[in-house]
Amino acid sequence: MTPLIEAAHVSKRFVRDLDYAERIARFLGADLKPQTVHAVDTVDLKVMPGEVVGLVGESGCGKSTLGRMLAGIMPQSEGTILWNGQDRRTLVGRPAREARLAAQMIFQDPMSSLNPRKRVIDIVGEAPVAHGIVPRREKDAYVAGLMERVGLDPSYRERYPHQFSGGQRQRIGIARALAVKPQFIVCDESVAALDVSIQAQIINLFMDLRRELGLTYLFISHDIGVVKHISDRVAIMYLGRIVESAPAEAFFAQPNHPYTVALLNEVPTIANRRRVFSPIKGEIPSPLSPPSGCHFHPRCPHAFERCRREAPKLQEIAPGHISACHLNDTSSTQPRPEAVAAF
Amino acid sequence: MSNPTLVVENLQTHFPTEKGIVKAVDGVSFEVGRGEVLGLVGESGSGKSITGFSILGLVDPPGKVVGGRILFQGRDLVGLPPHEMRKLRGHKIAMIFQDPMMTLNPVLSIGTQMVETVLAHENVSVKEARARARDTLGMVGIPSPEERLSAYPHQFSGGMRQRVAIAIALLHRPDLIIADEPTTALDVTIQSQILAQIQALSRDLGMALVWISHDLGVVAGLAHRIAVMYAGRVVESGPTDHVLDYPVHPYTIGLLQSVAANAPRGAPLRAIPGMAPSPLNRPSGCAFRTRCSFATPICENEPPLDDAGSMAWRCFHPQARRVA
Amino acid sequence: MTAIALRKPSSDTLVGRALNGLLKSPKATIAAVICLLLLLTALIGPWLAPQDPYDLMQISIMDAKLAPGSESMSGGTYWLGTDGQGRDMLSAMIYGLRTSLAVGLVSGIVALGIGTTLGLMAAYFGGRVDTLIMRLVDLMLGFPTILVALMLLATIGQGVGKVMFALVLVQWALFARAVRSAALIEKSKEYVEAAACLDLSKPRILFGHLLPNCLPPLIVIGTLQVANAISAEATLSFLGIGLPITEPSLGLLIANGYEVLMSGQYWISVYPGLLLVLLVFSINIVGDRLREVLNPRLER
Amino acid sequence: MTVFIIRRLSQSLLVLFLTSIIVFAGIYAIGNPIDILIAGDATPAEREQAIRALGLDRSLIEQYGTFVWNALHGDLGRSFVFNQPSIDLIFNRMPATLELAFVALALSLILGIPLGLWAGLKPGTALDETVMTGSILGFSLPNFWQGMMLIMIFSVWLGWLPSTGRGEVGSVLGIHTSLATWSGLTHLILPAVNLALFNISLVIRLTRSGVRETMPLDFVKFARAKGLSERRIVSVHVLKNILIPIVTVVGVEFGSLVAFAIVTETIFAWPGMGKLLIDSIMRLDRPVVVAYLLVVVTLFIVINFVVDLLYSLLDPRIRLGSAS
Repeated sequence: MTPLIEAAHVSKRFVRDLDYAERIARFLGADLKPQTVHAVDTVDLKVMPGEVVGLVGESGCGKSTLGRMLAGIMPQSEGTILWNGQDRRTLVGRPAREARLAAQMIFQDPMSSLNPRKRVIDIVGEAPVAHGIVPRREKDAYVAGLMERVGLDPSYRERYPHQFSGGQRQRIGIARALAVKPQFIVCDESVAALDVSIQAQIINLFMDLRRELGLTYLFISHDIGVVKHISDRVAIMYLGRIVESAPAEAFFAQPNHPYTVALLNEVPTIANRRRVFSPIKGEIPSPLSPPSGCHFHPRCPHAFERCRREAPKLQEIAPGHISACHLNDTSSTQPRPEAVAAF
Repeated sequence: MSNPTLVVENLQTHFPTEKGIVKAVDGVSFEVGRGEVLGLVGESGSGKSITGFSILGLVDPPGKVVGGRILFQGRDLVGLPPHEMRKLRGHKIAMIFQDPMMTLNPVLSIGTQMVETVLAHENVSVKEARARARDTLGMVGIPSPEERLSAYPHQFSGGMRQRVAIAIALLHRPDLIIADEPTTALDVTIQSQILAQIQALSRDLGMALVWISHDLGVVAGLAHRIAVMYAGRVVESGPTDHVLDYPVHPYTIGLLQSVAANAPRGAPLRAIPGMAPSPLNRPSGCAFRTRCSFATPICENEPPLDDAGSMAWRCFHPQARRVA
Repeated sequence: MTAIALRKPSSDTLVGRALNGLLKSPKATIAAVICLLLLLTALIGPWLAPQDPYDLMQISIMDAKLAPGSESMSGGTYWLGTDGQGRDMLSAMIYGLRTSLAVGLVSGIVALGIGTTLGLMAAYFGGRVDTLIMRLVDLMLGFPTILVALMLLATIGQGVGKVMFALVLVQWALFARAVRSAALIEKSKEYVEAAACLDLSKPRILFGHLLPNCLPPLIVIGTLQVANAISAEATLSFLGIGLPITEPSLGLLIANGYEVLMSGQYWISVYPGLLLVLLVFSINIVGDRLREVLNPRLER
Repeated sequence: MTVFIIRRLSQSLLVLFLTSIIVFAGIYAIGNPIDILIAGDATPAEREQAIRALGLDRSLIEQYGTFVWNALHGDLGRSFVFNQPSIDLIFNRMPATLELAFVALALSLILGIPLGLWAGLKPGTALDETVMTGSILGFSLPNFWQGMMLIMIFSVWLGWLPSTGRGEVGSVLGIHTSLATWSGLTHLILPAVNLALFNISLVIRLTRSGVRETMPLDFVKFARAKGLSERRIVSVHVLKNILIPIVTVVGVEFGSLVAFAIVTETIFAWPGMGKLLIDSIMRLDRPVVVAYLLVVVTLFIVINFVVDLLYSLLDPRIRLGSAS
């Protein structure tokens, strides 16, 4: 089966060159180098039609950048993004535009993701009219229909974003994305800014829409509980790389990578009462100067010499379960991380 | 509890605005004892942070504590003259804020910000104050504390800044710490480090801790007792296990059912319908009744405070069901 | 929801928000009314003024330096006195107001147009274009406006058009900087990314989405700059390098009274000065209130 | 920090270079330079000789080179009117202008910062309203008219202070200044106040808006939670933060003061370089105008550079380099 969308060896680098003053300073002996951030470092990710892939990671791990590249907002520095098996950059004309519209995004901040100077009817209706998806005279009815679908009262369509609550604004953002009839939606921390009770409503909406419209999602979140609830497959990123990916059941039942294990252990859950926190040590390294070899080695309780030298490759450890850890190559002499009870 | 460190009784903090009086806190009661951690839980706008600021007398004008009592070691803090209040703040009662990037003054060194805190309450030499600052920095797990004293906040990561803020709170070994979502802005692994630190410190130093949070998971792991707030009131309180396993108030039940991690994978979540009422225009009686599936006409009246053993709630239709 | 219902519908649009805010402050309302009255006076000035002060047939040197309230040779009353040539001060002031307002408004609006275009271009294209435009802006703003205008006029000479040119030259950079920084902030917001994701055209994003969100600082700076331009023109004219003597603005009228101020004929300087202050003060009060209401973060 | 200095230094040099080109273009390229550089009553033979002597028959680039070379050696031409090097004229008049500008700057800081703090700490009160309306009036008053009114009131009507000229100049610590004598002081008051009024208003507004933006920040609340006195919070935490923008703007405004001294000096017949400039423009004494422009531009560049250094010293985020 062809993936709906696939990232093949995709990287994103942000390079900040030295300006003239810094070059003079370096000439005079200052220790300055051009800064390169490997926000996303040679990532492979396939999303099958109808699948929900959860992408988990801490801040600065590159999960949002990867999502933006898949949504087509940001060009990749290297690698290919395949839409239905075809390199998206080779598409021209009508198919290119259709592919662009078919991938949409729902953002994190329900306030800044809506233009404050536009009414709901224009926020939702502008793009479908501009692209000829609906004739201008049907815009009103079309927007009303979308608003109903996402659970908003259509009589509010003349209102401005500031007149809605956070949850309602997120619904407007969803209606805006649905208006161009997408097949694939990137949700970038789309429920992170909402209260728990509102979060539940929006998650339910996502799942309803998936069932009714056959949508495919990339669900980016730092909230493992939400990801576990909604995803068919989970991928976990650390400093620009995917370190583990597996079907959700296997991912939570038998996490393999020490980082995954640490993360799952440390997420506070309601089931874990009065527990003793046993955090992994160290700070999240700056993506400006990631550690050598396996990026996780300075914080890893099982790190050994090879981890410092060599970056582990992703390899399949069970059907559909891939992980990038040198421990998988060694025999049982190395201690295995313990699976967790909470998830 | 025989001699609680802090007793809050029917606290009311109101904000007069052009559009009417915002009753941000409208009848909050709870107590915390020595060495105890109370989790004060609620969604945004429930009044949990304002409660915290009310205890320290730090409510921004035009907000004002208009009713109730705040008994700290038996002494009522409501109506205490400002200079008396100032003597307690940072000395006997300390606070930790939510956003570690914003709580430290960017143009003053860490040392300055710590030393001034020591000198504000104790008549010691600058040298002594600096030594105390250094030791406290070490206590919260900051490496090479002596050098770090001359550093500025921008040279620290978010997690480290929060440790510095905690160290400042601990400088005088306070009897009570109010922590207002201090780990919300942090990543999971860093949050876990801070939680571990706080847990050890509160156990070792025996202070009372009020931990304000929207995250039930964090509170579950840390708190001895939980108080759940909705629309300016504590609607339910009790020991952590009781509140999380056998919640009584329909709001608590709804909140726990909304947490995705609690529900079976892929099943629709049993979300609370609607949204929290505007603080300007809360329903009469029980503020939750417009979203509550158990509501009856009686809920238009003020629900009384009921209790059974260590549990207390404000509801005409208390439920008894296992959620988790 | 109820909080929402309380809002007046007019506060949704920028103009509605500005008007609502103005009307809430009695001080700003009075100032705005004064501005409108002065504008009206300037518009219908020739019909309002007792005499045409520049028609030599209507003035007489015999009436020179008459105190306020004096009677003219022809029987009328000079309510505000006459100047050294025997012109009715009131009429001269009405004509002066016309010139001052025209210079201020025209130069302000032209500067706004040029500055906005360049600022948006800088923010939108980035890179070299941005660097070039912003270096120019820095250069312009690095020098006090009065000095730049003074030097320019000392080189190219006097005239209404030249003064306007000088004022546009010293003002456009302010607008360019404000628009650019507002546009850069807006550009980083998610709604712009959303518009790009929806494959909307670049001009549509730039003018339909970005520009409307950059308007508040422009309105505020625009208002304050009109006041500034009027003041600057008066200063230049006072120094004798602004407007020619044939088209006197309020500044030139004040200058005419400078020599005789010490000898007691205060009215020739004081009244046009008061009118100038009233005009500039009122515009500034309105501008200040607009800043508070529209709340763009500006210095001063 | 090094990078910062290099960047500012190179920018300054660029501005100086651009200005020299503009000035050069202004006198050499537009119009006939002979009219500018040679007195009008010269005979044709004298003109020929002067053209060769001045190198006006050579290429523009060569001429620019000569211009810069001479300028660097302090040769900016001779004044037609005074028949002496124009640079000497400027330097003779400069102390009077700088004195005026410095006193005005001091006045605006001494009056502006406290008034701004006062208004900013009590927003919305009658006091705040008065100070703010006053400051709007302050920068609405046209400088020249305001000067005339000061003369009319304090010299003509009340007869308290002299209206024009500079009084006796005394010497303090080797600096010649009007501040050292009574007559000098009385002559200085009106012009200095006139020049300062606009800037007082500016500093008031800057300080007030700084205070208003800083007071609600978390670190101020945290400082209160530490138990610091309000006095220390305002005088250390808030003031040090708003001093950074104030220093920047005030530095730039010093340039403005020097420029606006042109107006004040004209009205009060203050013998500074601004009055010299206006006189020279009126008498078409162009070498003096050119010299004034280059000297003032150099002065501005030096001031801006010093301000940048000061700024970077005040702000640890620049001094130590940003962490993120």
